Amino acid sequence: MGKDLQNYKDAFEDIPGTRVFTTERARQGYWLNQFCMTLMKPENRERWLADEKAYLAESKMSDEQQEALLARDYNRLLDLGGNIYYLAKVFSTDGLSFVQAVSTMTGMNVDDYKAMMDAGGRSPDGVRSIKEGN
Amino acid sequence: MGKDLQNYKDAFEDIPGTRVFTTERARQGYWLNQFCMTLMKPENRERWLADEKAYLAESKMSDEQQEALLARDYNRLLDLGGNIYYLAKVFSTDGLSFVQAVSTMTGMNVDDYKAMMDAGGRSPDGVRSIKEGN
Amino acid sequence: MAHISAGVATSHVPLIGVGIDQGKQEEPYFKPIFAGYEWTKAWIKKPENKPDVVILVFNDHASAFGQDLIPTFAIGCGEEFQPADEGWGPRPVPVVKNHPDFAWHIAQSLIIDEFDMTIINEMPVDHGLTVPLSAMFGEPDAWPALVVPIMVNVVTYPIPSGDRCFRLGQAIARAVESFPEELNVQIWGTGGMSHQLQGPRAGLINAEWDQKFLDDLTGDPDRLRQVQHIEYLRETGSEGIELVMWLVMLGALTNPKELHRHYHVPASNTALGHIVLENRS
Amino acid sequence: MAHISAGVATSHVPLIGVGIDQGKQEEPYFKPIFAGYEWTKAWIKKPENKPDVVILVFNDHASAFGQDLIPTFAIGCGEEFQPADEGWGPRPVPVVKNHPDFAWHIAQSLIIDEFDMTIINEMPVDHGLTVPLSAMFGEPDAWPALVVPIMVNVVTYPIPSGDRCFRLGQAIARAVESFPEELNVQIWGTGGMSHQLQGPRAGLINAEWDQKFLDDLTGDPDRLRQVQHIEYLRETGSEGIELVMWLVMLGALTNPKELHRHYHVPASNTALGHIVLENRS
Ligand SMILES: [Fe+3]
Ligand SMILES: [Fe+3]
Repeated sequence: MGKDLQNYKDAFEDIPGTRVFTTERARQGYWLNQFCMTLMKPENRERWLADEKAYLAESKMSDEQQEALLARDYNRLLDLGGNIYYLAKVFSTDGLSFVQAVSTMTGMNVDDYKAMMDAGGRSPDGVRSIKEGN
Repeated sequence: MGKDLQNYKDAFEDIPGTRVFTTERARQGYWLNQFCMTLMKPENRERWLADEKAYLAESKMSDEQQEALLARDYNRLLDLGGNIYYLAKVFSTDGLSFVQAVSTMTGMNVDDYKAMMDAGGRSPDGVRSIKEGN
Repeated sequence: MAHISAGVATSHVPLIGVGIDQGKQEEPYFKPIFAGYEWTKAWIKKPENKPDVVILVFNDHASAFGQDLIPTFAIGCGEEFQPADEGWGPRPVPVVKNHPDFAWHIAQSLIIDEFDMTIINEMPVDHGLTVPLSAMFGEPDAWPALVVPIMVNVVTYPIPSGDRCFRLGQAIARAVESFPEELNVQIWGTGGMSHQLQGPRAGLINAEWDQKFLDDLTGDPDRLRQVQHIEYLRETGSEGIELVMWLVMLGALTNPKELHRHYHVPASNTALGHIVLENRS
Repeated sequence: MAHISAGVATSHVPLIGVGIDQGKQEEPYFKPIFAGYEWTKAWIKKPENKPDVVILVFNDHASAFGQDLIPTFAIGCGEEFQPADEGWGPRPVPVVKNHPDFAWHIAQSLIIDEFDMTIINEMPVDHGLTVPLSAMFGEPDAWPALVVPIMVNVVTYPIPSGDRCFRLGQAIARAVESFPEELNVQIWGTGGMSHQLQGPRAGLINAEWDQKFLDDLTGDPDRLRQVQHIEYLRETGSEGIELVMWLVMLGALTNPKELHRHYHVPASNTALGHIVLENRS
């Protein structure tokens, strides 16, 4: 099982531009993601929007995670263990749609991203595997 | 699976003087058992001990369950869907030990019950099965 | 006797909910999205098709469950479930009513069948569960069917394999068949199809792979149950993994026949897929 | 490589905790209870026996989990776990520290092995977990071993079968063997032996059945894994069912050899059983 588990997880790291939410990421992002859950209550959203830094001070997340959160740097948040379903609470609180928020991670502006989606989305060709380059 | 499940559960009802905590009992006792969980907090134990009826008024449990609880009638509470691990919060709050509380369900006084336990406990002979009478 | 009459699968994109809740169904962006549900909405209203109960297989999107507690498979046995507040207030949809006798029966049967279920009596339900109800039933004052929620972890890895999901579906079918009440039951698989909501690769869509998946629901189920996580992730995007929940539905069906199919790109970031399968057990 | 060196089983009667916490070990009632742990306390202190990590299989007694959420099998992966307040204040014992790398490894391996685990990161732990630690380690300032908690539902039926528990143990052994860190691991099964805490039949003890169970842990494990719930309930009392957790321990061992046995009636309402098994894998 050990080798199987290692192979299982190694393959995840071979996908371009993708952070599979492994247990390592789950552990790294624990307090970041638990913070996001608090935004499911309107009174917490108000407090967060009123004074983000003060609200963050109550969380055990790392300084790096706090900075990335304040900057709404979603790729960085993914690198620091954030999961998109959790982070969705942050951009929903900001009033952003999934398309608006997700596009910020792609290096495209939102209109170009929308145009790509309208044209059928991003092709898997060339972004299946880092090793295979396909 | 249906017949298996029915046989599985029918057998439980064949044990003398015993209430196996089936899903039917779990559903019947839901608010009673959830009430017991609240006594894991000292401030709730204080409120409960100070005014049991007032504290019970916050629960959704049935009137029958409330009466049985106020009377500390543990056999009745079992019949009404209580589970002993939940009810333990009630007698622990009363400062009773497991032996003291459990003995009240057997029709014996606590000294006789203790003497029975010291002598090796209740024999399973004759209380294995209602049907078989063994 | 309860019997499974049909399987229904659909994406559960939040935007579908937005479109309905904000009355945008006629707007050009939304029109082709909703057009594909018209057939199903007519079909499901007919008395012979209308389900008494829907066994609704979905995943929680960090709404009821955070990182403090992560069940692999859970079944909702409580009386009812309220729509979750996912950051923009709860959806204005009816409360979801369960059939607790039936849900508890299924839960017991699954545990005896060696699925290590978590039983849940209190749980807010997010778009993963409510969007499929809206897509199929529109905007009634009360949902016209009772709902048994089956939750699958597809967020924190390892998630259950497609094959384990398929076998969960088989065990659900055994549980349904042994329930004495006369019930028309549908099983719904939700989520997917190809989409990725994160990272530089976000926006990935694989229509060819999706269509083959739709084909093989009736054509080659044995292939589908063997598809590994890594294939979903590479081919359908990181959130395309939700398709394992369609396999729970598939496992509960016998020799299914395709009645209707809808596939449209894009719905928000997602390839929207929807299929209706008659159960020919 | 991590390896399981031994299996330990013990009743987890709250009274054992009371005896220790209130310094009553020398009182006549308690003396024969604690005497049987002296061998183990000496054995477990020896450097070659001292576990780095204990995989501690226990059941929650309505402390961490109420009726709102009932996992069948759960594994604690959080950093640490605080003693629960079961109605008389938390036990004055050290916090329970986990080995999260190891726990997460086991969790992943079990899920891939098709055990539908619930992962728990935050959980108060009750007498089911802390009493065995006290019985084996006495009253240290900090527990001398890390603890991976494995929780089994034995409260709300259906609970998992003895055979499913045994196979969970086998899967745990596979997980341990594949963990690269050099660790001396023990697996502990807790609960039992015969006792009934409820109803007119309360106080039931079946010493003959219990002794045969202790014999067959080494003599006939195949018989034990086939014992059905109804037999535990009839023969060992309604709470004797906790013995299925000993089967998780047993499943994780290969050809175990009995090193020590302790059996005493009564400890409160319970037949106290304790055994130490060397793993000969
Ligand atoms: Fe989803
Ligand atoms: Fe116990």
